Amino acid sequence: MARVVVDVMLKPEILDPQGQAVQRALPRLGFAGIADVRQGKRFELELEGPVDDAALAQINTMAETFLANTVIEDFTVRVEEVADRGEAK
Amino acid sequence: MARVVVDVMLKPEILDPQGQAVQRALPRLGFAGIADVRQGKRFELELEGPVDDAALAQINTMAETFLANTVIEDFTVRVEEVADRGEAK
Amino acid sequence: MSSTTRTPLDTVKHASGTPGAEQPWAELGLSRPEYERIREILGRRPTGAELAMYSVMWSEHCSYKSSKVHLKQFGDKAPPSDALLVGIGEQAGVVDVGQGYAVTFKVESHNHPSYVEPYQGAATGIGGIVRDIIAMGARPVAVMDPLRFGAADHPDTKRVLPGVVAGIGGYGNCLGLPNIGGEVVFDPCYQGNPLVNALCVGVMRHEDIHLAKAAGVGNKVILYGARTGGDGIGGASILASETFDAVSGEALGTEGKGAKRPSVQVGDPFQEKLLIECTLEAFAEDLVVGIQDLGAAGLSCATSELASNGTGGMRVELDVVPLRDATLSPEEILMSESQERMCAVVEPAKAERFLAVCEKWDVTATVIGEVTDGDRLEIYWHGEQIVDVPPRTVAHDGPVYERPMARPGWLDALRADDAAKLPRPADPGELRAQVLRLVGSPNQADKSWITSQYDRFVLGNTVLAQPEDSGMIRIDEETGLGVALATDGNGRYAKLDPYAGAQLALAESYRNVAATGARPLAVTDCLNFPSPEDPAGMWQFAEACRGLADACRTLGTPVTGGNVSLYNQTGDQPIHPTPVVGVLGVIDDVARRTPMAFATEGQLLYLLGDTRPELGGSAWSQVVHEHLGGLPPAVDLERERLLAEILIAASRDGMIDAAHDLSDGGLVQAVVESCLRGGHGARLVVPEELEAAVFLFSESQGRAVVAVPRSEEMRFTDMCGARGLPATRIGVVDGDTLELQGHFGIPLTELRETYERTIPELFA
Amino acid sequence: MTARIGVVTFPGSLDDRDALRAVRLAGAEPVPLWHRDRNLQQVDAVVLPGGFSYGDYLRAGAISRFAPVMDTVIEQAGAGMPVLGICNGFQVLTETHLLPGAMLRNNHLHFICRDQKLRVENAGTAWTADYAAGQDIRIPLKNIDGRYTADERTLDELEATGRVVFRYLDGNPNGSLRDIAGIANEAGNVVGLMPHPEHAVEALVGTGRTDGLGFFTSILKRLITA
Ligand SMILES: Nc1ncnc2c1ncn2[C@@H]1O[C@H](COP(=O)(O)OP(=O)(O)O)[C@@H](O)[C@H]1O
Ligand SMILES: [Mg+2]
Repeated sequence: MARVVVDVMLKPEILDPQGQAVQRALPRLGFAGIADVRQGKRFELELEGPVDDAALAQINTMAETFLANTVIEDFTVRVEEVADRGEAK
Repeated sequence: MARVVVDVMLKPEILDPQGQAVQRALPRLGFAGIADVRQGKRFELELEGPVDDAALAQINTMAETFLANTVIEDFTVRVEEVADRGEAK
Repeated sequence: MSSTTRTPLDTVKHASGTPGAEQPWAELGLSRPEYERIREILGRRPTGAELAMYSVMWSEHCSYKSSKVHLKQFGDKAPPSDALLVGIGEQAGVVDVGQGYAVTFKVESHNHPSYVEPYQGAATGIGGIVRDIIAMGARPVAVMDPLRFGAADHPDTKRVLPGVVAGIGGYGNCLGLPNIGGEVVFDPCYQGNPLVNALCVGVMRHEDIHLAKAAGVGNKVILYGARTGGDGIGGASILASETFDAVSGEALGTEGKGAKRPSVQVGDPFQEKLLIECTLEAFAEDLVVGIQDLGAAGLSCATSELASNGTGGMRVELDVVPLRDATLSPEEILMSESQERMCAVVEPAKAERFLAVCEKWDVTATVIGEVTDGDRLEIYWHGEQIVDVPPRTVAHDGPVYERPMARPGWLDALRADDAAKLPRPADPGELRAQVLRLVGSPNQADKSWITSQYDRFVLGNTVLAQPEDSGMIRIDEETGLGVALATDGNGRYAKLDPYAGAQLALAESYRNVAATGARPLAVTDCLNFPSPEDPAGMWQFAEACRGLADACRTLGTPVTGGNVSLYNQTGDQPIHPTPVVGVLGVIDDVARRTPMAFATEGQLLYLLGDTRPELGGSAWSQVVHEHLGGLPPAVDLERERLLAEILIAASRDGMIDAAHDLSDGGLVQAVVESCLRGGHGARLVVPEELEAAVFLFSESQGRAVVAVPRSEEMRFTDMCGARGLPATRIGVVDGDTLELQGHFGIPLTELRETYERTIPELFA
Repeated sequence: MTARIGVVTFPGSLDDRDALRAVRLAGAEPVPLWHRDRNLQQVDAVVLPGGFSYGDYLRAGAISRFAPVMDTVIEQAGAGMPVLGICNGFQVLTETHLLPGAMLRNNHLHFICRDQKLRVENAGTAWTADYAAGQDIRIPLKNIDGRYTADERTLDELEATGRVVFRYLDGNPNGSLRDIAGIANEAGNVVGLMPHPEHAVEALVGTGRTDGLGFFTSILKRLITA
């Protein structure tokens, strides 16, 4: 099965208090050197069929009309190799 | 400036009510062929310094102890080319 | 769980033929004698699926094996009460509140999961208790959340508290249940073992009471709600029976050992909201014979309890259970604690309609079996029998232990360390400073940063909610009939004397309900204690049970149900014994309720009850002296009853405009809260025979402060005099300062600042 | 004959009963409507109630927007039928684009439940006629995604055309741009706001105020004199 990932992030001009809250907490936890944090959503879609142009076009429409609200959010659609997720090494 | 992305997803065995709600809605909206949807979080971290091994090791610790709760979530850390985000074409 | 037999299928037949096969009983939390008993019951070794069922159902959490012998007193000593429609032992007790209405309520703990994953742990705690209430056929109408955390300024409390609060709010708000009260207590003893208790109350008509039983041969067993997944497997047995430090260490550390890793579930409040509506609609159409929620031990519990409470046996086809993860083994399906699931027993003729109601609410529903005329619970997997047990042996006849108990050796020294010898404030300036320290201390400070994260208005029937003494819900719009609820518990008192501590928890909760004008009717309790395997912990538990049962008998308020949470300790660091007691009261017309606010200038303040120099375990001793020692305040249940009668009569007859019970922090805390709530100051005079510090800080029981309109003064004091309740005029509602004549004055603005600043500064 | 006011129940609607009660207390006939049903049963106006429809998953209001009943609501709203969106209902209205802008998570990231002071900036809408322009009212606020946002051009246009109907007073509770608590469409028949008027219609419950009753009496008068 193929996986398509849709990333949805708030537009740059929109205040992202979640990202800010994360960033503010970092120094307290001993992490330095992070200039900015933005938090968004990641959708992993498992397709039944192949990831062809038609499928991607459909997912693009889906992202634009449903997964993201383009008044406030931008999105990207990309195909991902499916590997076992684990902790990053 | 360099960007590191941390993706945090619920572990496969954990219920993902959000992803499930999205998936259930898709057929009603006329989107077919999506076998599964999982929804997670995407953190974009802008680093002040270079993305070297030390920085990545730090971000890995941060992801493990703070951005994700590894009791229920998995995460991946990766470096991303910073490009202007727009709608996928 | 991968260690239980996955391949090949361990059928009953296979088990009979392989009596010597090794089984992971120890890993599943069973002792050797327990395992031997299972073999004896079955006359062979259990199959993997049977072993899974027995192990979860015989865990401390599900079987109450250490606590049962003590809990028995709640039934044995129960006061005769006309109000009790369903007693202890069901999913939740049911109380008659008049006008044809019945109310069911219960408090439960979700302590351990909330430490591991605060948001989801607390959220699923709300989810679980709400399902208990729906399973009785009642519409849930409110929730409450008694909470205990470690030191307020400990870094880990900053992780746990905001997560727990967000989880309770996230789930309860999304479910549409008003949160009408609770507690927030900080003490270092809860550092590694926060207590997250959740209470739910529901309302139904008498005729709608439903019990969980599977009667009627041929009736269908229908599983509905969420799909079953691999979450929470073994949670019930492993989380609740092992010493927790090992487990939590794994959870928070970097390396999990896999098998015993605690599983935390993610809740889906939206699914639960649909479950509520769909279940109530099925009840309303009279489509169900019996119903059971799936909580700890999931399908193992639901099937064995339904069958055990019924008249016949049950046959279940486990392979038709809708799964989220197709690779789950039958053992895992039986143990899964996936949330938001229910099991109903439905007559065949009504099954189709039941499924249609589920479909209307987008709820997945599947017929998984039926009631048989045998007396066995039989479970099949693709046609092969994997379970064949007498259901009672799983659900009800688990092991019972009389664990050794011993009065702890340290107790005498602790009690000898009397709080009476703590230095009292030397001058008015120090007294004033101590008042401010008390009011601004985390335990006494304003909790609205927390409670404003909870919806208290939804459903449109909230008459009183935090910060009032009890939460009050209108249940009939026409007549104004309502119920009031409060929960209380003071671990410091219980540490000094667990027998008295449990009684004091009841007394305070009872008093809080009466303070709002409602008549206390019944009790639910959540007994949060350390390890029962430590004789000292077991002694504390036994004493608390005895105390609570005795006090319930005296006050005429039966225990209708509750929950026990043991093993709340990290290594050899136990929590204070913490019995949390919820009291339910009824009020004939909510328009008669008594609020706590001093809202009218010139009204007279009366202190009801006797004040003695009782400072053992007090908030003052904690805040000013970091001291815990001596004896807790004396219990006087007859006085509590009299005080309640006066408060209820005064409310009914309109003699008082405000009442606030006195508890931790004493008189001054109560007066400050009522002043701030009403936006008016007060002028107080220290009664002649009392020392100022004792007047302000004593925690003598059986007391309340009331605001009496001048026109009612005679009538009110006459009533108190005639009934023999001491009523001392201590001052008047006045101005914008709290003034203690001859001692100090504190402007309301300064009090408010001090009272409201603490919690946001710590957690916002 | 009184007016019939419908209240839509989506899966996860919570304050639907309260909205029906408020309609009844105002003297109109409350009509429950079901999300799967395109038929509005000849109601004269529709309330989209508060709650967490579809759990607020994805975004508040994002999934409900596609409910069959919304097809008819959108169509009728275009034809002038009064529609009031309260809290989650407001979120549905922005997601359907019947009202401009979008709702975001509160800037402090917490759910907040409190008694909120508002100014009624426009008493000319179908739902605010019983108030005076500039009147201050207090009604409960309770949400986690209540931060109204729109681009500057839209905000300016809303201001210029009097479509900012309610503004927060005594402190902005969530970071809403320009303190906006509620807005209307151009015609003034579609109104959305985050605070809950239906929880301020009885002195005995909630915050003990009845400042919200005016929403329901306004619409009733409009409908029976129309
Ligand atoms: N976690 C909580 N959730 C809801 N309400 C709470 C919570 N904690 C405290 N409250 C409310 O705040 C008020 C004050 O609490 P508390 O001081 O414990 O009351 P009391 O001393 O009268 O028992 C009460 O109305 C109580 O219900
Ligand atoms: Mg109280």
